[in-house]
Amino acid sequence: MTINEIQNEIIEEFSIFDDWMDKYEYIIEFAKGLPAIDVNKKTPQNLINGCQSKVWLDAELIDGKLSFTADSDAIITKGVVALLVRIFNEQPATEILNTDLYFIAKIGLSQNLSPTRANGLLSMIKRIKSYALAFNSLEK
Amino acid sequence: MTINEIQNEIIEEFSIFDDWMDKYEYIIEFAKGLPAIDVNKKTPQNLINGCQSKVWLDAELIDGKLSFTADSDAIITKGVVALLVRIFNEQPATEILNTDLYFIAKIGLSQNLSPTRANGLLSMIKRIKSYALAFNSLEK
Amino acid sequence: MQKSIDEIRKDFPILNQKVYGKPLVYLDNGATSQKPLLVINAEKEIYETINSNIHRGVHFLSGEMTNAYENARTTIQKFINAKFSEEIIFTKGATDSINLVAFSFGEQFVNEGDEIIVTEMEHHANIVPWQMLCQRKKAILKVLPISDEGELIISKLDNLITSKTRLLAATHTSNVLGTINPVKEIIEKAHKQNVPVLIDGSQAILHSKIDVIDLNADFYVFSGHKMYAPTGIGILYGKKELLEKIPPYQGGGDMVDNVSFEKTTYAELPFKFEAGTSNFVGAVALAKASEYIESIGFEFIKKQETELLNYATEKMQTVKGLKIYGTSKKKCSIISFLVENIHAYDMGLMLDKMGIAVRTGSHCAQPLMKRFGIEGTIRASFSFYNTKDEIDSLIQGIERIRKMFND
Amino acid sequence: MQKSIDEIRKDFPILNQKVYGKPLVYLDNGATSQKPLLVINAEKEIYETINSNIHRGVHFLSGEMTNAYENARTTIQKFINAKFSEEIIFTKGATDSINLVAFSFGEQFVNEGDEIIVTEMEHHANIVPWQMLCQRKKAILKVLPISDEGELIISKLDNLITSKTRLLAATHTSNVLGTINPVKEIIEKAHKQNVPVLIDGSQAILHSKIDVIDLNADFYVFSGHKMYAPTGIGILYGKKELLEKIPPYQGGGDMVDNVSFEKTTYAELPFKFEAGTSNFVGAVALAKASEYIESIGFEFIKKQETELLNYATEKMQTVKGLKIYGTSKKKCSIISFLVENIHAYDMGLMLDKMGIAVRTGSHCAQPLMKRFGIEGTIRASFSFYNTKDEIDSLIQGIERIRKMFND
Ligand SMILES: Cc1ncc(COP(=O)(O)O)c(C=O)c1O
Ligand SMILES: Cc1ncc(COP(=O)(O)O)c(C=O)c1O
Repeated sequence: MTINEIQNEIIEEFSIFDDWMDKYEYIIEFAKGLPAIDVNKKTPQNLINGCQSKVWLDAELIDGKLSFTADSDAIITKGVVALLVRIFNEQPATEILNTDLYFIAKIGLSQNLSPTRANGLLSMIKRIKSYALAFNSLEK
Repeated sequence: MTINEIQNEIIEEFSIFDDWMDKYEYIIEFAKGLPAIDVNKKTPQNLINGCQSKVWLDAELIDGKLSFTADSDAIITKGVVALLVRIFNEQPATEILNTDLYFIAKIGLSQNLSPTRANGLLSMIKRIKSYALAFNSLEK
Repeated sequence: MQKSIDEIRKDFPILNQKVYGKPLVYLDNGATSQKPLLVINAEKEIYETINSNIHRGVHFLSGEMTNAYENARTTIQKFINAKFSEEIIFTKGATDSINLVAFSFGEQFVNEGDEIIVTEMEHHANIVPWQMLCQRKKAILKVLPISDEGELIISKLDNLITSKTRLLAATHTSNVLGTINPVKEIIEKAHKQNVPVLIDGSQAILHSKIDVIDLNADFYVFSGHKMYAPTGIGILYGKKELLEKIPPYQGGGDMVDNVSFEKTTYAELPFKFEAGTSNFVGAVALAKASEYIESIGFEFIKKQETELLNYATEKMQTVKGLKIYGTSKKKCSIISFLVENIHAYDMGLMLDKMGIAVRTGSHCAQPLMKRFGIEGTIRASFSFYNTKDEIDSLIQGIERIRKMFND
Repeated sequence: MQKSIDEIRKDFPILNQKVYGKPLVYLDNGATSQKPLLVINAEKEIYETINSNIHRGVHFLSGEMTNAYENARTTIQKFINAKFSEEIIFTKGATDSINLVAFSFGEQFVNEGDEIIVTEMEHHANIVPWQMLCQRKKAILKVLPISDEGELIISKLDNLITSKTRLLAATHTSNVLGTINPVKEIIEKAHKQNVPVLIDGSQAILHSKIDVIDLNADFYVFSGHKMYAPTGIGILYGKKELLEKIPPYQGGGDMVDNVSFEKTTYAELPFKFEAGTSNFVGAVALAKASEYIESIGFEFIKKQETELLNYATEKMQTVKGLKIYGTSKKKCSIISFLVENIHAYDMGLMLDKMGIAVRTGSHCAQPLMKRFGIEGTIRASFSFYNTKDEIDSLIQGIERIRKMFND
């Protein structure tokens, strides 16, 4: 599936909830399904700054596509990063770089995760894109 | 006349004006009548700080009574200090120290001369009282 | 006559709203308080009637505004029972006040090898300025530790203070633990060894009457925005003889006497420390806030807030796996807690969606978090305008989330 | 559609009042501007709807307030055409901004024997912080002189700048003379010798569009209260690469990354320079003020203010014995003057009683007064909301007083 197809899928999944607690239950489900990051990859380098919770994110290049693993000590953050992993996993680097993440606003996360100054969600996306950029230039 | 008699006199004189410009004309008249301070007395010590205009004030003890001379480069300030000199001249030091200067509020000066931070009028009164205090302790 | 809570809540229009369709339960008062109409309207009225730059003006509006500003100073003087009005310096806030002292006191009195003491429970605002000073002057920062209950271990103070100690900086009330420190006793001990004391009153000023003469504090600082006043204004109280001894902090208009390129002399107190155009509207609003507080009355405030604190503490103790951080007997209406297996951030986000505003994280007190071996807490902080119903909502919210996680 | 002056004046409720029974003629805009309802009500509305401490909060109000605050930063970024939003630092005002740079830039780049250049027409706010820095670092303050017309003698700059020069601080527009300095040219000259430049835009920001990229200024500072915003808020613009190089100014919450008693690391720009609870409500109101200015339009403002300046200058020249200080061809709507045999203070007091608010004295520019051999001036400063009728009142007032004194 393309990035946008996955985004649309997520939007649809969330559309059935009109209560935030249900959304969170759903996000927590995602968290539980997130492929565990290798313990050795929980390094300071892989730690994303600026969240109230800790987020580790690692990426590998497998067959020309990026494969992400991640973890967080907070379950909602973990669910959110799981959503990102679901979207970006195994996508070509160039696609990742050019993505507009409209699903965030659509499912209401932009408003709800932006309060913290150094926006956790934003930092995660930045990190993913910087991986994509790095691999992209490697390929050339 | 006692200090309060002079204050009452001033209040009465000013009571005929309902226009501020007339009051100022009158204050300027006072300024012109102020006994000139000796040029040698225009010293930094006799300069009162904190006015936008410069005020010099000197005092001498003559027959157990204080005699003030003063000057200012601004005519309204000079008029105001002239009013003070009129009130305090030749009064016993103890009287000066215990005076409540109600005429200021009555003729509207408190409101109109207070804007500057280091209130010129206040500084003048302080200086006069400190002279009185000094001479008072001298006498003992 | 004493206003009822319902009447009081009407003074704070922001409280009567819904977020996510749920009634707002504002329990983040430790971060910033809400403002009564009296304060909000005071600012508006000034801008519509007398706004004008102060001190040097010769015109009517400037005079009115100057009087309002200087009267605000006197109001605050009385509010904290300072001896002289010129001991009240208007600043941007508590942080600004502490930085002022760290710089000016530091320039005058702190040299290489000297020591500054802070406590383990300080807000970053009462740590970092001293660290920066110590770095600049090659001085040493020493730390008074706390007990597991979250109380200062005062007995260690005598050993901590040496002949090299130049200043002790301590908070009156912890913004995390709620602990009310015995600052009078601390000050007495420090003074015995000639060490001046700065008290951070940010979390104390709104809960009970502060009397700086009785405390005998050398410096006392707080922010307006935490005591029902607007943002951008705060207070530095300093003893006159100390403020006179230390050099100015910022340079600019209003703080000078005479300026020439060769030699500049500085104005008297309090102006020496108020460079530039002061936040004069904020200052007047701050004075209004103090009047509002006094109209409610500290007796009522104390009674109401203690009731809320006790009620919430009791209820929380019934929640399985909930641990309260800060169990001193002397506390203000702040409770920090964690629930087993639940990250503070998760709890905060979810409570928010139920309309309940709490703060989560390290509360600008990372060394304190380290002391307890945690990353952060959830903090509920109550004002006299909060109600037991709101605490019930909080407890229900916590329970619901706990079940979501632990079932 | 362009608002008429009558309509504009309705935006400023304070203008429509009487003092001493006379209609208020407010010509003290250089000291502080009045505020449009849009700005006044913005503050009120925030306090009634979203007020909450910013950045670290996880709840709804905190999110809304944070967004409003950070959007304000972006608004100001666009207002002065800065490249990055993190180049916009919210401060207390221009004085605070200059002190920040004097300290932080000074700590990093100024050492014994180094030189700082200011001009002879600076406000004390752009002199004293540099003097204090020079005193602390044993550096030397040098002064770029001005001509009798009140223009900087740019030709002397090349000789003034040496290999020891670390920074040049100059005002964009003189608060006394009204002179608009050729800052772009000055910056270019300074940059040729690798000297960074701080521009004091306090009196420029409200009169015409500022483009910091076009000017190529390294630092640009101004106060909110002079540009139709509330007191207690101001801006420091700094080039990112410079701001990154200099250490923080104040320590406290929000400006740190990691705090421990052993080692503290600082946050990224812009937070590194915003210690403590920012005046977030003031910041939003400042952004609103900038939007108000743009809704009126700099083209209209310039046209209106130039007309007032020219009209007043012309009329004043007909008053016997009146001398204008500052006769540059490039001026903003500020006129300083004296009338033969009349002390500025007397003139100010008397104009006041006719309802006319002007400023008198040295205008926080004592060295400039000395340059002209005077103690002070009377200053009338016009905003786009002033009218020719008001200038007529001023001239009539001056004439009346002149006659009182000189007949
Ligand atoms: C040219 C200039 N610079 C700096 C300042 C200082 O501004 P503030 O007092 O708002 O900090 C002023 C204000 O009078 C000014 O006119
Ligand atoms: C105990 C304590 N000290 C200092 C501060 C800093 O106050 P401000 O951010 O208003 O300067 C706070 C505010 O969080 C606090 O709680």
